[in-house]
Amino acid sequence: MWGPLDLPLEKDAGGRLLSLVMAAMVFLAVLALAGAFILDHSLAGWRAGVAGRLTVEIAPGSAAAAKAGDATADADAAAAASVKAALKLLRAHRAVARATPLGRRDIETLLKPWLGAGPLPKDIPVPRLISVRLKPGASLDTAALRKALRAKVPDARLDDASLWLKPLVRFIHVAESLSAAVVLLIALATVMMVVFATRAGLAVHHEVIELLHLMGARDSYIARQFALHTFKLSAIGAVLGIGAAAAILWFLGRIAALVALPVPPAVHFSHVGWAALAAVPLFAVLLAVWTARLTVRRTLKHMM
Amino acid sequence: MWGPLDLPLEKDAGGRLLSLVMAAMVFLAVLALAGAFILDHSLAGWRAGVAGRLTVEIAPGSAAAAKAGDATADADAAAAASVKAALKLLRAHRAVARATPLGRRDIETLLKPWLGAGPLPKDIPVPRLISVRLKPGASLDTAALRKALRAKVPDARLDDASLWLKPLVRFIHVAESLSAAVVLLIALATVMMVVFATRAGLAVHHEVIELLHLMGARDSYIARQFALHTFKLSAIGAVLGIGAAAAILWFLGRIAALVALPVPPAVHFSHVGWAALAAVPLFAVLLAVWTARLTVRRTLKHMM
Amino acid sequence: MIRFENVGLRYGLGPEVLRDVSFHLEPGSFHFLTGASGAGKTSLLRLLYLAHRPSRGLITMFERNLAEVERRELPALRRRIGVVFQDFRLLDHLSAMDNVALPLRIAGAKKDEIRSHVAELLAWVGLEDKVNARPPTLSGGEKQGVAIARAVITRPKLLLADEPTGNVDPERALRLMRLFLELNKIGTTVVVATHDRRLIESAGKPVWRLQAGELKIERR
Amino acid sequence: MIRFENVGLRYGLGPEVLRDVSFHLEPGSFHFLTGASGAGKTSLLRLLYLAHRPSRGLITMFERNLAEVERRELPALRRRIGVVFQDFRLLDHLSAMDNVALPLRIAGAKKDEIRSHVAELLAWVGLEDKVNARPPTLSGGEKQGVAIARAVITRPKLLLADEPTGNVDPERALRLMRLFLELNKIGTTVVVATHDRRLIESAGKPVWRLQAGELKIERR
Ligand SMILES: Nc1ncnc2c1ncn2[C@@H]1O[C@H](COP(=O)(O)OP(=O)(O)OP(=O)(O)O)[C@@H](O)[C@H]1O
Ligand SMILES: Nc1ncnc2c1ncn2[C@@H]1O[C@H](COP(=O)(O)OP(=O)(O)OP(=O)(O)O)[C@@H](O)[C@H]1O
Ligand SMILES: [Mg+2]
Ligand SMILES: [Mg+2]
Repeated sequence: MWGPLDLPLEKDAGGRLLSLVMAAMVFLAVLALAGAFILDHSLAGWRAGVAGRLTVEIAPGSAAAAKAGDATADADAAAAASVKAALKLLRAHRAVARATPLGRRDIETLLKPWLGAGPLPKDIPVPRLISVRLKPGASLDTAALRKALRAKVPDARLDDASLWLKPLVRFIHVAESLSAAVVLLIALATVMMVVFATRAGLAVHHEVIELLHLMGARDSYIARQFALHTFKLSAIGAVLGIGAAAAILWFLGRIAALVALPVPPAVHFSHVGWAALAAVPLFAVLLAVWTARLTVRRTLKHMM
Repeated sequence: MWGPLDLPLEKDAGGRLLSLVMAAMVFLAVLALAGAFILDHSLAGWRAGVAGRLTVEIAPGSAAAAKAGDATADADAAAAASVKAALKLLRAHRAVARATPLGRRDIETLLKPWLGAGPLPKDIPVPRLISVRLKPGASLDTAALRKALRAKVPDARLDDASLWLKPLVRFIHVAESLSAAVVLLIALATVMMVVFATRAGLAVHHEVIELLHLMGARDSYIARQFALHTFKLSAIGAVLGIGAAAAILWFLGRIAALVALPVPPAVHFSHVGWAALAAVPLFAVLLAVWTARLTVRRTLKHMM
Repeated sequence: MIRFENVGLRYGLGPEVLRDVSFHLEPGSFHFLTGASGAGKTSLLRLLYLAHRPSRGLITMFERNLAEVERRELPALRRRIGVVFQDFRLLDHLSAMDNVALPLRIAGAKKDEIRSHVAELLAWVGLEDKVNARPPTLSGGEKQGVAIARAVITRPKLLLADEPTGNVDPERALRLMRLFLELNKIGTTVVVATHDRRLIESAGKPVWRLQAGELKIERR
Repeated sequence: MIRFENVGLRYGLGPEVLRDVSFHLEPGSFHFLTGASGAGKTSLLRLLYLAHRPSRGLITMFERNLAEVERRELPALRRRIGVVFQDFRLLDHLSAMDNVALPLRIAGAKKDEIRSHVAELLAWVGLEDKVNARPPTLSGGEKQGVAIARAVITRPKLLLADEPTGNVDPERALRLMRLFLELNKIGTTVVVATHDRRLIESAGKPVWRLQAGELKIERR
């Protein structure tokens, strides 16, 4: 079966080109998929870091200080009361797992870039912060909580960290849809390409095909020759393509590490991810062979 | 000249494939180039925004406050003195065009996210900031300036905004080199592809070529046929490729606008940029035709 | 075995190449088909080897009305027919051996069976030392020999030969003619289209003459 | 015009197909070349139309020692030679007209000149109504006619015809023979390789016989 085909397809000008294009297709599809996985992975990381966390900030001085005149001790006391009230409300909420006030030290650390190094003078009022951790899996109506908090503790400001992730999430979803679209487009292009190549092959070898028919060959016999040929060419291309993609992924990972950018590490896919990437060339070859077969059978139907 | 060729190249299986691959090549090359231009453009924008600007920060309270005990008025005065000293030093520097102290209002705006809304109470010490603008084109030894500043005004901290651009610049340069490499690789792949296709064409039509030779055709006659054929196919591909690239660039611009990401606007190239992009398909076609011609002549040399 | 009734054939919108052709081909018969260049000999054979359907008229073959034969039934019918094409139609990328073996491979015969069988036949047509040569390296007469071997390798019920001796020397022509006669003796129905009068005279078989698309039956 | 001295030819590492062939072909002469299938007729013609270089021996052609002719000089020499190939070698994608016009186009002739000239010649070989037909739609004899027309369209100094009448009826064969004789009368040197004894007898020209690669000059 692996000897010379009855159809002289091996000589066709399209052969190496088909392999080349197949290689490019597999290469692009693998990169698009890998890109989607990397984004997804990064997103999951960011989400895990941010999800289930809220921060409540009690502004220093503002309302409380206005009430209490210029005695900083009074302001301090008012802020402490506000924190207590907020803590009570938060801890009673069914979605909250823990609510911890941050100490002055923590807050100073956070403020340092703004207020300079060295310990802050005691009398400088700083905002009080409460770190809130939600119960895993609990869904929280942030707006409702914010309202409740405002009602009890007017100084409090609820800061939902996952909010600033939103545009990023939106972007990542768009990018993922794009990469899915790219993979689909590539599959489509592969089909078109194989159809072109097969039709051209059928046209070029019209006479030999007629001859085989006249000698009693069935359509399946001829289709098998095209399928076998397409298999060889596209398998070569697929191997080249995945090889190149692997090389590039490795290289990009090195580059990212080299320039010390916050690019997520390229090669941290799950087993499923790896399997999906490895399936790309297999799927591409199958698709090509199946397309070739179908194209031949469809075209031959119209011959005598 | 545009009638049927003497060599039946039009029927070859490779024809449409060559166009397709050419389209893909031009598409990728244009995108890679456009990407490089976009990055370059963005970088230039960021640089323009940041270059030639420095900020000097005088920490509130710290050294000055420690000296003056707890009287905030003293601290204020000390800070004002520091600002004055720093301004004097800066204005005397030959690379500095302007040095402007920011008012309390400006600084409050900057601090608002940290210290809550509403006017700050008078007695809260905030850092003083001096915005420095360098003379255009002047080169500044930041380290020397920092040292001089420290010597005169120990509270002052020189903040060189262009510093945090550095890793970004590095990344962008890497990305630009990558895209240049991609364009080069594509040119190479195009040459390889055309060589493949032409060699295959020569092999497939070996007999016709021998016949033409026997009838007295010179190599140039045969090479012209291949060149013409390659021109047709690659021109079709190049037009398709640049069309697709234009569509994608437009689409990406739309997407970026839609998700309101800080992605730089895609389609703001200079005239030179546009010309470079338009030159890609022309160059690709010329490269293909030239390669085909050369390949034919080289191969035919070995025939009788 | 084969019956033509008022058969006409035209290619596309051109004139009728065959007109009102009617004959009955009995099993085991041997006929020559002759006529000027362009008279329609090859066209008539084309109808016989099922490469074309007639534009009009009725063809009955192997007890089947061809108009009623479906596409998927054609391979079975075609496998009973051996054809020597006027232009040989050998596959240039296969050896003489593989070319001759092709009909057997298509019919699904076993490999070793094929080999010995083919080698034997190639020796018969005088090509024992060209078994592994590819057609482009064969002389005109040698190609014709391979084409003939390929046509008879399956021992077809019906053998159609189109100018099978146009490129061989007279001695070899007579030898190939003997091959056809032998096959005819063991039951193969044979039709040979040729211009070669000497060949026709040597065999003493009935001759059909085509004249501008019309069939004249000369001798019987 | 042409002189062979002890010329030998082998393909690749095979046996010598031509051995010690020596002859002198005078300008304006007319020779038949005959011999069994595979004797080497086509191989000898291949040397003459510069498709192959001999393995040994000396060939002088158009006053040039072929061994000294450079590659870039070959086209000029080849344009003086017309060839009818045994297997026609027509280009299937071109019309009969374009096929015949090919040598003129290659030589750079003007378009309208070509048209009238070609149409005239096609009429001469009896193909006036096949001017626009492509070879696959021509009968065997018609193809041969086109091949012959293509060989003579440039009025070559040397005309080489390999089995030029294997696919045509005897009447047309004699008509084509007349064409060759006419060309010979106006100075073309002609060599015709053929198996057709009747053709040879009809012309009464000297016959060279090839036997297993050796040339025997029969009549002169
Ligand atoms: N595919 C075709 N399309 C159109 N016309 C055709 C086709 N095949 C043959 N013809 C025409 O039909 C006529 C008969 O052709 P056919 O090949 O049957 O002749 P033939 O008797 O075999 O001649 P020869 O002895 O020269 O081979 C010719 O005029 C030919 O040009
Ligand atoms: N390209 C080739 N490579 C190898 N052997 C060849 C090649 N061409 C021809 N031969 C062999 O050389 C011998 C002579 O072939 P050639 O074609 O010259 O014979 P011929 O006299 O023309 O025969 P015919 O009358 O059958 O055409 C044959 O045995 C053939 O198989
Ligand atoms: Mg015929
Ligand atoms: Mg020969």
